[in-house]
Amino acid sequence: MVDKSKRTIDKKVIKDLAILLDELNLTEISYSDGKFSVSVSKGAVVSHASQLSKNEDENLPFSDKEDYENDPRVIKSPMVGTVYLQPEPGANKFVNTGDQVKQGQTILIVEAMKTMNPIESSLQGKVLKIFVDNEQAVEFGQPLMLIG
Amino acid sequence: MVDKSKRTIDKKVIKDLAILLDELNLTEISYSDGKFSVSVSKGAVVSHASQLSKNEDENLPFSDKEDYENDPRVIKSPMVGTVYLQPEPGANKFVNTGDQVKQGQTILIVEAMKTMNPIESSLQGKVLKIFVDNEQAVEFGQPLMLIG
Amino acid sequence: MFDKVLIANRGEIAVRINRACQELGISTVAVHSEVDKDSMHVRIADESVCIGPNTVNKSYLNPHAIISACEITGAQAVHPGYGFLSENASFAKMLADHKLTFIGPKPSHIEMMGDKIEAKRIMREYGVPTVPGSDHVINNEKEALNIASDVGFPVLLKASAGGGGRGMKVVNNAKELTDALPIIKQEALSFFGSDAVYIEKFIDSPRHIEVQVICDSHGNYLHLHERDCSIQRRNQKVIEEALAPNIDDDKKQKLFKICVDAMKKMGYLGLGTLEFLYADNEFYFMEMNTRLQVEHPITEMLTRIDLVREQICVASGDKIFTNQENVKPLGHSIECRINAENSIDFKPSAGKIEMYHPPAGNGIRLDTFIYSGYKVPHYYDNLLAKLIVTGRTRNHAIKRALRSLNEIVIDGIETNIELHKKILSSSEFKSGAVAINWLEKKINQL
Amino acid sequence: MFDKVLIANRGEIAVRINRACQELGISTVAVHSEVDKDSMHVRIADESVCIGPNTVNKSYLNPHAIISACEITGAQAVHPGYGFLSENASFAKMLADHKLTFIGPKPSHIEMMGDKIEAKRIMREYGVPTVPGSDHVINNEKEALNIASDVGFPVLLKASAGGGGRGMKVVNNAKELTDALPIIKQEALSFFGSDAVYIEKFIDSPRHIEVQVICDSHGNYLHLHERDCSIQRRNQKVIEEALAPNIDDDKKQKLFKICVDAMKKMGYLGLGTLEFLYADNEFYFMEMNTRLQVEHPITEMLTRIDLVREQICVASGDKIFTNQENVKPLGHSIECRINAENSIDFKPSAGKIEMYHPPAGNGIRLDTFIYSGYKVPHYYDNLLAKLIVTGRTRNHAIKRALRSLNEIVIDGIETNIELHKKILSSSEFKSGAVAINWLEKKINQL
Repeated sequence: MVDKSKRTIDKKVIKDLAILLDELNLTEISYSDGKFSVSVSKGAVVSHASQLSKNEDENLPFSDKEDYENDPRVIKSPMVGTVYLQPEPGANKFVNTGDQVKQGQTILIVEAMKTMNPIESSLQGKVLKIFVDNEQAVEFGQPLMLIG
Repeated sequence: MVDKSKRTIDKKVIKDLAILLDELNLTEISYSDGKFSVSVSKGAVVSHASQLSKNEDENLPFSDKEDYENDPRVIKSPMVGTVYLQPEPGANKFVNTGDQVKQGQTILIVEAMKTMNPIESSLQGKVLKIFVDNEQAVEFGQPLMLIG
Repeated sequence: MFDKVLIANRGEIAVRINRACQELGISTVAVHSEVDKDSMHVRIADESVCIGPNTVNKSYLNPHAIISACEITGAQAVHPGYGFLSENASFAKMLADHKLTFIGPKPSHIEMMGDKIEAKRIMREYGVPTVPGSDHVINNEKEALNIASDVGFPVLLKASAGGGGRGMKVVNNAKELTDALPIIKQEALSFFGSDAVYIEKFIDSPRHIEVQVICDSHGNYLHLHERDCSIQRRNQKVIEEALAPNIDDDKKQKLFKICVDAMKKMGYLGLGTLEFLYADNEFYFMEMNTRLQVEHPITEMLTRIDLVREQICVASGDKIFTNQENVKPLGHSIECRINAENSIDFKPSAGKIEMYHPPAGNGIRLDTFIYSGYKVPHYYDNLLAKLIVTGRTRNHAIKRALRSLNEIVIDGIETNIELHKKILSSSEFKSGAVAINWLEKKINQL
Repeated sequence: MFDKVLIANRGEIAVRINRACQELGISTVAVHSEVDKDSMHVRIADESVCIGPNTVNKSYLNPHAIISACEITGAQAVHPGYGFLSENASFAKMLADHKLTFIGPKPSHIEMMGDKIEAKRIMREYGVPTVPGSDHVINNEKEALNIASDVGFPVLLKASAGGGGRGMKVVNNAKELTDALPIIKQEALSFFGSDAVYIEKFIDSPRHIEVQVICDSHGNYLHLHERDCSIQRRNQKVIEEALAPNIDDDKKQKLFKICVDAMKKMGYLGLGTLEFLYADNEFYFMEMNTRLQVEHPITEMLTRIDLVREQICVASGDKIFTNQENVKPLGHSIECRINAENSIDFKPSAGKIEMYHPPAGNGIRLDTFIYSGYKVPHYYDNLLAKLIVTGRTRNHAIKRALRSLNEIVIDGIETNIELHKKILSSSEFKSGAVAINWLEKKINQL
């Protein structure tokens, strides 16, 4: 039993470290905590390939993309455009952090080509985080809100 | 028993780590948990670089070069040229396989630029192997004989 | 000149356009689907916008997403590259409605040349030689027989809405025509939803010769000589070369004059290519591509004119920097399209490129978007790289291409490099002037 | 034409020569030291021979080993590249004695131009402008003063056997000359084993302009215009360009004529470069390089003549394929020498190249021998790659060079790419016509 549990790889730990590796631009992290130890490193090719890039994530309009990219609690933008958090200038926001939202409730507007596209929540729950600011440009697939 | 179980390779663990390696684009993962430890790494570039070559060792005039390259019992050619195993056409060979040779004894001639260069054995012992044929072209550093 | 241009494409051509912009001091916006976020065209651009999921209809073919990307980045113009929205007149109009410049011709010209029967009709009006035949849909058997006997058998019966080799039949005499007409009409109706057919003289084993033109808004209409694109497989160009071997120069010069005159009459703007069939010392207009072409680099190499740079310049209102007298092609240039496909069965091959090492040296250009470690997605077309070589003579260019194909390393996926070596080594290709059906006929004997 | 050529060099130039041979249908023999067995020049050659250990004296500088390698492989000719044995007259003679062709000029011309005082004397005789001064070793103070007052102060006192900036002094008047003469003679004796000194007029802040010539054995003597190689550090060229900016064309044409006439009088054969100092609208002959030069590609790009191909052709007895009227340089070309050294302190950097990705696209050429995974040995010089760009104008070429330097990836070792970016971005370089001491003066302010 003990042996078996020991050999189960804790993938989340490694993934977290790998994300950290990227975020901090490191090439190696070793982590040990009593009996448990893990080390991740990233070698030449990949990181260099990324040097081909001059405009990687740092240019994207939000910085915590990676963390929420695959999170099912995230509502993503279905189109490229400009975000409006309230129905019209001066009005109240559609939703605020901490609000409870229902499925189908409009949470913001994405304007694309002079057309206002109301974005509805596909989830029910509390607004845990709003990733975008009013009038911010968003790309396709960019996280808008975290509902949990 | 415990020892033995430790030495059993858990292929699944390694496979999982290898998949993780690819997924996270890492080049190395070391993982240890108490008594158990495993490390996987990946080194793409070098092996492919060798595919740039069209004329690697297969073109060299002998095929077992690698085996004797670093063997201290090997006499290597000190120059580029043509090997003569006998002093003149029709004469006996300087040495034959199985012969005993002394240090300083001429074992063959390398002709370079119309000059006959007698090659002396730097070793004492029995001729175990002659790597070259009469009138064969040799490069600098190419194994000529194995003396043991 | 524009400050910022959005490049509405991907792959090698997006990289190519990005480079031209950088050299003009223009900042660039790359657009990409989700899978393309690590693609080279995104990496080398100044900014990038994800415009949709991996299917092309929802990203690279989505005008709304592209125009929105212009709006949020402040791009003033869009370069459509080739394929995708490059010959979409309504997209060009939409851009104009949004006060954005389409780097290409006027929407009306895209539209006009997009209708193949109409394009032929207009070109004939402008004095461009076209394939003899009906310049409209034929109404009945009698009309068909009249036209066929006018142009002379064999003739080609073609579904007006057809394409890809379907809805087409060669008929050799009146009897065959009478028999085939109802069948082709029926086929056309069931395949393309329209039973409209027309008739063209059948040209046996022609070559594909095309003329590059460039026009500005100051009354300058230039031709940049011709290309020979006869090495094709399934109507896809495989190898192109310039200039075309074994064609009488007088004949070419006359054709160039006709093309330039037609452009003048149209008031054309930007880059364009007039495609011709060439057989028995005659040219027959097929269609006009109102965009940058894949094979543009061979013309660049010979004329030393940067076509993409000039395309952007004329779109921004500049004059062409040179004149016809100073366009002097020198040497011979060949392009090999290196595709991600098996050299024998042509099965596409997506996946990770483990190692990429390009050929180099004098007279070599390799336009690509791949790099060691790049994963070629399976969503898009299989063009990986274009090897362009230039030599003093055609023979020198062929040898240079062969030594380059021996140098190139693309590991991890399959490519058609071996096919290129076979073609370039074949005595028939070396002798020049093979027809468009040559490769398919000979592919198994190479 | 030769069937088989041995390339007696390594690195990028051996790769360059190998490609030219392949394109001529000549098989190639690479020679290499032990450490170079995986080097690109070995990998792309048809055959290879290990000729010695890693020290150059015992391998690449060993004529016996190279001639033996010819004998065992049956090579008929040797291309020496640049450096190593390329200007060694006795090697050229040895080859002739063995009935092997030296791809280069006659041994007598190598010898003549190898003696710098003698070269100047002969060139002056042929009507080539040289730096005024003594054309022989000076015997005493009186003679020195006479010569100095003839040419006018300031003058340069130079050890005849000197080099690398040592045994040289600028003197501004007779007093300084009298004082310096015994000191320089003493220095010359202790450094170079000879107290022979000579006098030259001191040219302040000149530019380095050189003229490329090519000559065949059929009485054809051509110049291929000039190059400007003024961007130097420690007498090493860093950036070269063609044509030279801001020099009166008439002045150049006159110089070309003088150079061609001198070659005709010499009966020169093959490629050669006449190096001049240029100051105050005057050219002064410095020396002649009787070999292929590192920076030859910029001339190739502008003239579209493959210099290495032609060099091999004329060595084999062929005529030059073109004539002077048809040599028409077009555009502007720049070469950046990419070295394995730190951009700031210039410490050399050998080691493994983890990732190599070259720049590409229109007007780009990258001559190199490196690849992802290659280990750069510390035994040889630090030239990794030559980036050659060609643009329509000088400004376009500079922008193209900058975008290429941004694209290139060489990881694992240090390079001087950042230095190149700084130079190309500096307003003084952009305005053109900087002097040979400019880079060293400004290097810390760039």
